[in-house]
Amino acid sequence: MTKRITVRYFAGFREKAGTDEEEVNIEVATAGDVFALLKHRHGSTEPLGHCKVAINDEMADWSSNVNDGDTVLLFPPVAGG
Amino acid sequence: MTKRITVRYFAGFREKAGTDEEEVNIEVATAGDVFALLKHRHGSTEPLGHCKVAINDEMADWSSNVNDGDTVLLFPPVAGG
Amino acid sequence: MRISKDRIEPDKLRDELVDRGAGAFVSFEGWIRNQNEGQEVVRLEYEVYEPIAIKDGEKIIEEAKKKFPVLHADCVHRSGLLEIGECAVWVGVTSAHRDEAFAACRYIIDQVKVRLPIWKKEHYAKGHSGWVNCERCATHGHQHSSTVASG
Amino acid sequence: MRISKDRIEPDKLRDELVDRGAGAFVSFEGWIRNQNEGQEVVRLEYEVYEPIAIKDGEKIIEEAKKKFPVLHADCVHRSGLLEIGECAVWVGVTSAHRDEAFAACRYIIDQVKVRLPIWKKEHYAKGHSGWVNCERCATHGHQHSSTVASG
Repeated sequence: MTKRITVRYFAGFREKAGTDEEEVNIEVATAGDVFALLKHRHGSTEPLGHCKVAINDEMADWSSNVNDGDTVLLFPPVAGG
Repeated sequence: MTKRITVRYFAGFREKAGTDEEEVNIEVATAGDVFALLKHRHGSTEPLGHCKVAINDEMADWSSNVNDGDTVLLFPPVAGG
Repeated sequence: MRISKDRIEPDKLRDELVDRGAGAFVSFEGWIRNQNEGQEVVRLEYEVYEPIAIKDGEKIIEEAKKKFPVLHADCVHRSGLLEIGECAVWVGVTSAHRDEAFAACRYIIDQVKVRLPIWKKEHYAKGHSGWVNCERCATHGHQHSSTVASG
Repeated sequence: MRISKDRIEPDKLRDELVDRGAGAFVSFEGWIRNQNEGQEVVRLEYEVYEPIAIKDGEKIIEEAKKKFPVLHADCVHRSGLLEIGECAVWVGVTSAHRDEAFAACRYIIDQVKVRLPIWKKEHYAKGHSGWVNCERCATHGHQHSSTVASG
Protein backbone atom coordinates (compact mmCIF):
# COMPACT_ATOMS: atom_id res chain seq x y z
CA MET A 1 0.00 0.00 0.00
CA THR A 2 1.31 3.42 -0.86
CA LYS A 3 1.70 5.72 2.14
CA ARG A 4 2.16 9.44 2.36
CA ILE A 5 5.23 9.96 4.56
CA THR A 6 7.00 13.11 5.66
CA VAL A 7 10.72 12.42 5.71
CA ARG A 8 13.21 14.60 7.58
CA TYR A 9 16.93 14.47 6.90
CA PHE A 10 19.66 15.47 9.36
CA ALA A 11 23.31 16.50 9.17
CA GLY A 12 25.05 14.71 6.26
CA PHE A 13 21.76 13.25 5.03
CA ARG A 14 20.28 16.74 4.77
CA GLU A 15 23.28 18.05 2.87
CA LYS A 16 23.11 15.17 0.40
CA ALA A 17 19.33 15.45 -0.07
CA GLY A 18 19.55 19.22 -0.41
CA THR A 19 16.51 19.63 1.83
CA ASP A 20 15.67 19.01 5.47
CA GLU A 21 12.17 17.74 4.78
CA GLU A 22 10.07 16.36 1.99
CA GLU A 23 6.84 14.47 1.46
CA VAL A 24 6.97 11.17 -0.39
CA ASN A 25 4.41 8.62 -1.51
CA ILE A 26 6.06 5.24 -1.15
CA GLU A 27 5.13 1.64 -0.68
CA VAL A 28 6.69 0.76 2.68
CA ALA A 29 6.00 -1.32 5.77
CA THR A 30 8.84 -0.43 8.10
CA ALA A 31 11.25 2.41 8.88
CA GLY A 32 13.96 0.28 7.32
CA ASP A 33 12.00 0.26 4.06
CA VAL A 34 11.93 4.07 4.09
CA PHE A 35 15.71 4.18 4.55
CA ALA A 36 16.27 1.70 1.74
CA LEU A 37 13.83 3.27 -0.72
CA LEU A 38 15.27 6.76 -0.19
CA LYS A 39 18.92 5.76 -0.49
CA HIS A 40 19.18 7.97 -3.61
CA ARG A 41 18.15 10.94 -1.44
CA HIS A 42 20.18 10.57 1.80
CA GLY A 43 23.01 8.84 -0.02
CA SER A 44 24.12 6.77 2.94
CA THR A 45 26.53 3.92 2.47
CA GLU A 46 26.48 3.21 6.20
CA PRO A 47 25.18 -0.10 7.53
CA LEU A 48 21.63 0.47 8.78
CA GLY A 49 22.79 -0.38 12.29
CA HIS A 50 25.05 2.69 12.38
CA CYS A 51 22.14 5.02 11.66
CA LYS A 52 19.07 5.76 13.72
CA VAL A 53 15.45 6.51 13.07
CA ALA A 54 12.61 8.26 14.86
CA ILE A 55 8.94 8.21 14.02
CA ASN A 56 6.86 11.21 15.07
CA ASP A 57 9.59 12.43 17.44
CA GLU A 58 10.03 9.08 19.20
CA MET A 59 13.17 7.00 18.70
CA ALA A 60 12.16 3.83 16.86
CA ASP A 61 13.64 0.60 15.53
CA TRP A 62 14.27 0.00 11.86
CA SER A 63 11.68 -2.77 12.09
CA SER A 64 9.01 -0.39 13.42
CA ASN A 65 5.88 -0.03 11.31
CA VAL A 66 5.39 3.18 9.40
CA ASN A 67 1.84 4.40 8.96
CA ASP A 68 0.23 6.73 6.49
CA GLY A 69 0.81 10.31 7.63
CA ASP A 70 3.84 9.51 9.80
CA THR A 71 6.91 11.71 9.96
CA VAL A 72 10.07 9.63 9.68
CA LEU A 73 13.33 11.19 10.87
CA LEU A 74 16.47 9.74 9.33
CA PHE A 75 19.55 10.17 11.53
CA PRO A 76 23.08 9.54 10.32
CA PRO A 77 25.52 8.13 12.91
CA VAL A 78 25.37 10.39 15.95
CA ALA A 79 28.44 11.98 17.53
CA GLY A 80 27.53 13.95 20.63
CA GLY A 81 29.96 15.30 23.19
CA MET B 1 71.48 1.76 72.90
CA THR B 2 69.65 4.78 74.19
CA LYS B 3 68.84 7.31 71.48
CA ARG B 4 67.75 10.91 71.68
CA ILE B 5 64.59 11.16 69.53
CA THR B 6 62.30 14.08 68.79
CA VAL B 7 58.74 12.79 68.64
CA ARG B 8 55.90 14.73 67.00
CA TYR B 9 52.26 13.89 67.66
CA PHE B 10 49.39 14.71 65.31
CA ALA B 11 45.60 15.09 65.59
CA GLY B 12 44.23 12.73 68.26
CA PHE B 13 47.73 11.69 69.31
CA ARG B 14 48.63 15.32 70.01
CA GLU B 15 45.47 15.88 72.02
CA LYS B 16 46.15 12.80 74.14
CA ALA B 17 49.83 13.64 74.66
CA GLY B 18 48.97 17.25 75.44
CA THR B 19 51.87 18.43 73.30
CA ASP B 20 52.79 18.41 69.63
CA GLU B 21 56.45 17.66 70.17
CA GLU B 22 58.81 16.32 72.81
CA GLU B 23 62.31 14.93 73.13
CA VAL B 24 62.75 11.47 74.57
CA ASN B 25 65.74 9.28 75.43
CA ILE B 26 64.67 5.75 74.68
CA GLU B 27 66.18 2.43 73.76
CA VAL B 28 64.72 1.70 70.31
CA ALA B 29 65.74 0.12 67.01
CA THR B 30 62.72 0.81 64.75
CA ALA B 31 59.87 3.28 64.31
CA GLY B 32 57.56 0.56 65.60
CA ASP B 33 59.54 0.48 68.83
CA VAL B 34 58.97 4.22 69.25
CA PHE B 35 55.23 3.77 68.78
CA ALA B 36 55.13 0.90 71.30
CA LEU B 37 57.30 2.55 73.95
CA LEU B 38 55.30 5.78 73.81
CA LYS B 39 51.87 4.17 73.93
CA HIS B 40 51.27 5.91 77.28
CA ARG B 41 51.79 9.24 75.48
CA HIS B 42 49.80 8.92 72.21
CA GLY B 43 47.31 6.56 73.81
CA SER B 44 46.51 4.71 70.57
CA THR B 45 44.64 1.44 70.72
CA GLU B 46 44.77 1.18 66.94
CA PRO B 47 46.59 -1.68 65.25
CA LEU B 48 49.96 -0.38 64.11
CA GLY B 49 48.94 -0.97 60.49
CA HIS B 50 46.20 1.66 60.75
CA CYS B 51 48.66 4.35 61.76
CA LYS B 52 51.56 5.82 59.82
CA VAL B 53 54.99 7.08 60.60
CA ALA B 54 57.46 9.49 59.06
CA ILE B 55 61.12 9.94 59.92
CA ASN B 56 62.66 13.37 59.26
CA ASP B 57 59.73 14.37 57.02
CA GLU B 58 59.83 11.21 54.86
CA MET B 59 57.09 8.59 55.10
CA ALA B 60 58.63 5.45 56.56
CA ASP B 61 57.73 1.89 57.49
CA TRP B 62 57.27 0.76 61.07
CA SER B 63 60.28 -1.49 60.50
CA SER B 64 62.48 1.46 59.48
CA ASN B 65 65.55 2.07 61.64
CA VAL B 66 65.52 5.07 63.94
CA ASN B 67 68.82 6.81 64.52
CA ASP B 68 70.04 9.06 67.29
CA GLY B 69 68.87 12.60 66.57
CA ASP B 70 65.96 11.58 64.28
CA THR B 71 62.58 13.25 64.38
CA VAL B 72 59.80 10.63 64.39
CA LEU B 73 56.30 11.77 63.35
CA LEU B 74 53.47 9.63 64.69
CA PHE B 75 50.34 9.80 62.54
CA PRO B 76 46.97 8.46 63.64
CA PRO B 77 44.78 6.95 60.89
CA VAL B 78 44.50 9.53 58.12
CA ALA B 79 41.21 10.78 56.70
CA GLY B 80 41.74 13.21 53.87
CA GLY B 81 39.08 14.39 51.46
CA MET C 1 18.96 18.13 30.14
CA ARG C 2 19.44 21.34 28.26
CA ILE C 3 20.67 22.31 24.81
CA SER C 4 22.39 25.66 24.79
CA LYS C 5 23.34 28.02 21.98
CA ASP C 6 25.39 30.02 24.47
CA ARG C 7 28.67 29.34 26.21
CA ILE C 8 28.38 26.74 29.01
CA GLU C 9 29.21 28.14 32.46
CA PRO C 10 30.37 25.17 34.58
CA ASP C 11 30.58 27.13 37.84
CA LYS C 12 26.93 28.19 37.62
CA LEU C 13 25.79 24.69 36.69
CA ARG C 14 27.78 23.26 39.60
CA ASP C 15 26.12 25.67 42.03
CA GLU C 16 22.69 24.43 40.92
CA LEU C 17 23.55 20.95 42.24
CA VAL C 18 24.61 22.07 45.73
CA ASP C 19 23.03 19.95 48.47
CA ARG C 20 23.85 19.85 52.19
CA GLY C 21 23.72 16.07 52.06
CA ALA C 22 26.22 15.82 49.19
CA GLY C 23 29.75 14.69 49.98
CA ALA C 24 30.88 14.23 46.40
CA PHE C 25 30.60 16.21 43.18
CA VAL C 26 31.94 14.83 39.90
CA SER C 27 31.82 16.74 36.65
CA PHE C 28 32.80 15.94 33.08
CA GLU C 29 33.38 18.51 30.37
CA GLY C 30 33.97 17.76 26.71
CA TRP C 31 36.21 20.40 25.17
CA ILE C 32 36.86 21.13 21.51
CA ARG C 33 40.34 19.84 20.70
CA ASN C 34 42.58 21.38 18.09
CA GLN C 35 42.95 18.06 16.32
CA ASN C 36 41.12 14.83 15.60
CA GLU C 37 42.38 11.70 13.89
CA GLY C 38 45.54 13.54 12.87
CA GLN C 39 43.82 16.50 11.23
CA GLU C 40 44.07 20.04 12.55
CA VAL C 41 40.62 21.28 13.56
CA VAL C 42 39.88 25.02 13.63
CA ARG C 43 36.25 24.95 14.77
CA LEU C 44 33.34 22.60 15.22
CA GLU C 45 29.66 22.78 14.45
CA TYR C 46 27.03 20.89 16.43
CA GLU C 47 23.65 20.06 14.98
CA VAL C 48 21.12 18.96 17.58
CA TYR C 49 17.60 17.73 17.03
CA GLU C 50 16.32 19.29 20.22
CA PRO C 51 12.90 17.68 20.76
CA ILE C 52 14.40 14.19 21.03
CA ALA C 53 17.79 15.25 22.45
CA ILE C 54 16.10 16.87 25.44
CA LYS C 55 13.52 14.13 25.98
CA ASP C 56 16.02 11.26 25.67
CA GLY C 57 18.66 13.21 27.58
CA GLU C 58 16.23 13.42 30.51
CA LYS C 59 15.67 9.68 30.13
CA ILE C 60 19.43 9.03 30.39
CA ILE C 61 19.68 11.18 33.54
CA GLU C 62 16.75 9.31 35.09
CA GLU C 63 18.38 5.97 34.23
CA ALA C 64 21.59 7.13 35.95
CA LYS C 65 19.63 8.11 39.06
CA LYS C 66 17.96 4.69 39.13
CA LYS C 67 21.19 2.76 38.64
CA PHE C 68 23.23 4.75 41.18
CA PRO C 69 22.11 6.37 44.45
CA VAL C 70 22.94 9.95 43.48
CA LEU C 71 21.30 13.15 44.71
CA HIS C 72 21.33 15.35 41.61
CA ALA C 73 22.52 15.04 38.02
CA ASP C 74 22.33 17.32 35.02
CA CYS C 75 23.70 17.67 31.51
CA VAL C 76 24.01 20.58 29.09
CA HIS C 77 25.04 20.18 25.44
CA ARG C 78 25.99 22.98 23.09
CA SER C 79 24.59 23.53 19.62
CA GLY C 80 25.96 25.70 16.84
CA LEU C 81 29.49 26.83 16.06
CA LEU C 82 32.22 26.27 18.68
CA GLU C 83 35.83 27.38 18.77
CA ILE C 84 38.83 25.36 20.02
CA GLY C 85 38.83 25.12 23.81
CA GLU C 86 35.11 25.70 24.23
CA CYS C 87 33.04 23.36 26.36
CA ALA C 88 30.73 21.28 24.16
CA VAL C 89 29.09 19.23 26.88
CA TRP C 90 28.90 19.37 30.66
CA VAL C 91 27.76 16.61 33.04
CA GLY C 92 27.57 17.12 36.80
CA VAL C 93 26.54 14.70 39.54
CA THR C 94 26.30 15.01 43.33
CA SER C 95 25.94 12.14 45.78
CA ALA C 96 26.69 11.25 49.39
CA HIS C 97 29.82 9.27 48.44
CA ARG C 98 32.16 9.37 45.47
CA ASP C 99 31.67 5.90 43.95
CA GLU C 100 28.21 6.63 42.65
CA ALA C 101 29.03 10.17 41.50
CA PHE C 102 31.87 8.87 39.31
CA ALA C 103 29.74 5.99 37.99
CA ALA C 104 26.69 8.12 37.21
CA CYS C 105 28.74 10.88 35.55
CA ARG C 106 30.44 8.30 33.36
CA TYR C 107 27.15 6.62 32.51
CA ILE C 108 25.53 9.87 31.45
CA ILE C 109 28.33 11.06 29.16
CA ASP C 110 28.73 7.60 27.59
CA GLN C 111 25.02 7.39 26.81
CA VAL C 112 24.73 11.00 25.64
CA LYS C 113 27.50 10.40 23.13
CA VAL C 114 25.90 7.38 21.51
CA ARG C 115 22.16 7.87 21.92
CA LEU C 116 21.20 11.51 21.39
CA PRO C 117 20.50 12.94 17.93
CA ILE C 118 23.57 15.19 17.89
CA TRP C 119 26.05 15.51 15.04
CA LYS C 120 29.30 17.35 14.73
CA LYS C 121 30.99 18.76 11.69
CA GLU C 122 34.68 19.46 11.94
CA HIS C 123 36.16 22.38 10.06
CA TYR C 124 39.81 21.71 9.27
CA ALA C 125 42.80 24.00 8.92
CA LYS C 126 43.15 22.94 5.28
CA GLY C 127 39.76 24.46 4.48
CA HIS C 128 37.59 21.37 4.11
CA SER C 129 35.07 20.05 6.61
CA GLY C 130 33.42 16.78 7.45
CA TRP C 131 30.77 15.19 9.61
CA VAL C 132 32.28 13.01 12.32
CA ASN C 133 30.68 9.70 11.62
CA CYS C 134 30.95 5.97 11.52
CA GLU C 135 32.83 5.66 8.27
CA ARG C 136 35.69 6.82 10.44
CA CYS C 137 34.64 4.48 13.27
CA ALA C 138 34.59 1.59 10.79
CA THR C 139 38.11 2.41 9.66
CA HIS C 140 39.25 2.14 13.25
CA GLY C 141 37.32 -1.02 14.00
CA HIS C 142 34.83 0.77 16.22
CA GLN C 143 32.04 -1.59 17.30
CA HIS C 144 28.64 -0.07 17.92
CA SER C 145 26.76 -1.33 20.93
CA SER C 146 23.34 -2.88 20.51
CA THR C 147 21.87 0.29 22.00
CA VAL C 148 23.11 2.16 18.98
CA ALA C 149 22.16 -0.46 16.48
CA SER C 150 18.60 -0.72 17.70
CA GLY C 151 18.15 3.02 18.03
CA MET D 1 49.36 19.83 44.98
CA ARG D 2 48.39 22.69 47.22
CA ILE D 3 47.06 23.03 50.76
CA SER D 4 44.81 26.04 51.15
CA LYS D 5 43.52 27.87 54.20
CA ASP D 6 41.13 29.76 51.93
CA ARG D 7 38.00 28.76 50.08
CA ILE D 8 38.67 26.57 47.02
CA GLU D 9 37.58 28.19 43.74
CA PRO D 10 36.91 25.35 41.28
CA ASP D 11 36.36 27.60 38.27
CA LYS D 12 39.79 29.22 38.64
CA LEU D 13 41.49 25.86 39.17
CA ARG D 14 39.75 24.47 36.09
CA ASP D 15 40.96 27.39 33.98
CA GLU D 16 44.56 26.62 34.97
CA LEU D 17 44.26 23.21 33.25
CA VAL D 18 43.00 24.53 29.91
CA ASP D 19 44.90 23.03 26.95
CA ARG D 20 44.07 23.22 23.25
CA GLY D 21 44.83 19.52 22.94
CA ALA D 22 42.43 18.55 25.73
CA GLY D 23 39.14 16.92 24.78
CA ALA D 24 38.11 15.89 28.29
CA PHE D 25 38.11 17.51 31.70
CA VAL D 26 37.04 15.56 34.79
CA SER D 27 36.86 17.07 38.24
CA PHE D 28 36.07 15.73 41.67
CA GLU D 29 35.10 17.83 44.66
CA GLY D 30 34.67 16.57 48.21
CA TRP D 31 32.04 18.63 50.03
CA ILE D 32 31.33 18.81 53.75
CA ARG D 33 28.13 16.85 54.38
CA ASN D 34 25.69 17.69 57.15
CA GLN D 35 25.91 14.15 58.48
CA ASN D 36 28.25 11.21 58.85
CA GLU D 37 27.58 7.75 60.18
CA GLY D 38 24.15 8.87 61.35
CA GLN D 39 25.36 11.90 63.33
CA GLU D 40 24.50 15.49 62.44
CA VAL D 41 27.68 17.38 61.62
CA VAL D 42 27.80 21.19 61.98
CA ARG D 43 31.39 21.85 60.90
CA LEU D 44 34.64 20.11 60.20
CA GLU D 45 38.23 20.81 61.04
CA TYR D 46 41.12 19.62 58.87
CA GLU D 47 44.61 19.22 60.25
CA VAL D 48 47.26 18.84 57.54
CA TYR D 49 50.94 18.18 57.97
CA GLU D 50 51.91 20.28 55.00
CA PRO D 51 55.54 19.33 54.30
CA ILE D 52 54.64 15.71 53.62
CA ALA D 53 51.10 16.34 52.30
CA ILE D 54 52.49 18.56 49.54
CA LYS D 55 55.48 16.37 48.69
CA ASP D 56 53.49 13.11 48.66
CA GLY D 57 50.54 14.80 46.96
CA GLU D 58 52.87 15.74 44.10
CA LYS D 59 54.04 12.13 44.04
CA ILE D 60 50.45 10.90 43.66
CA ILE D 61 49.81 13.31 40.79
CA GLU D 62 53.00 12.16 39.06
CA GLU D 63 51.94 8.52 39.52
CA ALA D 64 48.58 9.31 37.91
CA LYS D 65 50.33 10.96 34.97
CA LYS D 66 52.54 7.90 34.50
CA LYS D 67 49.68 5.41 34.75
CA PHE D 68 47.30 7.29 32.44
CA PRO D 69 48.10 9.46 29.39
CA VAL D 70 46.69 12.70 30.76
CA LEU D 71 47.75 16.24 29.92
CA HIS D 72 47.39 18.03 33.25
CA ALA D 73 46.30 17.12 36.77
CA ASP D 74 46.14 19.03 40.01
CA CYS D 75 44.77 18.75 43.53
CA VAL D 76 44.01 21.27 46.27
CA HIS D 77 43.09 20.30 49.83
CA ARG D 78 41.73 22.62 52.49
CA SER D 79 43.04 22.98 55.99
CA GLY D 80 41.37 24.55 59.02
CA LEU D 81 37.71 24.96 59.88
CA LEU D 82 35.08 24.28 57.19
CA GLU D 83 31.35 24.77 57.19
CA ILE D 84 28.71 22.44 55.70
CA GLY D 85 28.70 22.64 51.90
CA GLU D 86 32.26 23.90 51.60
CA CYS D 87 34.67 22.19 49.22
CA ALA D 88 37.32 20.28 51.19
CA VAL D 89 39.24 18.86 48.26
CA TRP D 90 39.37 19.45 44.51
CA VAL D 91 40.93 17.23 41.85
CA GLY D 92 41.00 18.18 38.17
CA VAL D 93 42.38 16.29 35.17
CA THR D 94 42.54 17.06 31.46
CA SER D 95 43.34 14.60 28.69
CA ALA D 96 42.73 14.00 25.01
CA HIS D 97 39.98 11.43 25.68
CA ARG D 98 37.69 10.81 28.63
CA ASP D 99 38.78 7.31 29.74
CA GLU D 100 42.08 8.47 31.16
CA ALA D 101 40.68 11.66 32.69
CA PHE D 102 38.12 9.65 34.69
CA ALA D 103 40.71 7.05 35.69
CA ALA D 104 43.37 9.55 36.74
CA CYS D 105 40.92 11.72 38.68
CA ARG D 106 39.68 8.66 40.55
CA TYR D 107 43.22 7.46 41.24
CA ILE D 108 44.29 10.81 42.68
CA ILE D 109 41.35 11.24 45.06
CA ASP D 110 41.55 7.61 46.22
CA GLN D 111 45.25 7.92 47.00
CA VAL D 112 44.94 11.38 48.59
CA LYS D 113 42.34 10.04 50.98
CA VAL D 114 44.45 7.16 52.26
CA ARG D 115 48.06 8.31 51.92
CA LEU D 116 48.39 11.97 52.88
CA PRO D 117 48.87 13.10 56.50
CA ILE D 118 45.47 14.78 56.78
CA TRP D 119 43.01 14.34 59.62
CA LYS D 120 39.49 15.57 60.12
CA LYS D 121 37.64 16.32 63.28
CA GLU D 122 33.88 16.41 63.06
CA HIS D 123 31.94 18.80 65.27
CA TYR D 124 28.46 17.44 65.94
CA ALA D 125 25.15 19.15 66.52
CA LYS D 126 25.03 17.62 70.01
CA GLY D 127 28.13 19.60 71.02
CA HIS D 128 30.78 16.89 71.04
CA SER D 129 33.44 16.30 68.43
CA GLY D 130 35.60 13.47 67.22
CA TRP D 131 38.47 12.61 64.92
CA VAL D 132 37.32 10.55 61.96
CA ASN D 133 39.49 7.49 62.24
CA CYS D 134 39.80 3.80 61.85
CA GLU D 135 38.01 2.75 64.98
CA ARG D 136 35.01 3.71 62.91
CA CYS D 137 36.43 1.96 59.87
CA ALA D 138 36.96 -1.17 61.94
CA THR D 139 33.35 -1.07 63.10
CA HIS D 140 32.26 -1.09 59.47
CA GLY D 141 34.68 -3.78 58.41
CA HIS D 142 36.82 -1.37 56.48
CA GLN D 143 39.96 -3.08 55.17
CA HIS D 144 43.05 -0.95 54.82
CA SER D 145 45.15 -1.53 51.74
CA SER D 146 48.78 -2.47 52.04
CA THR D 147 49.63 1.05 50.92
CA VAL D 148 48.03 2.30 54.10
CA ALA D 149 49.52 -0.34 56.33
CA SER D 150 53.04 0.14 55.10
CA GLY D 151 52.81 3.92 55.13
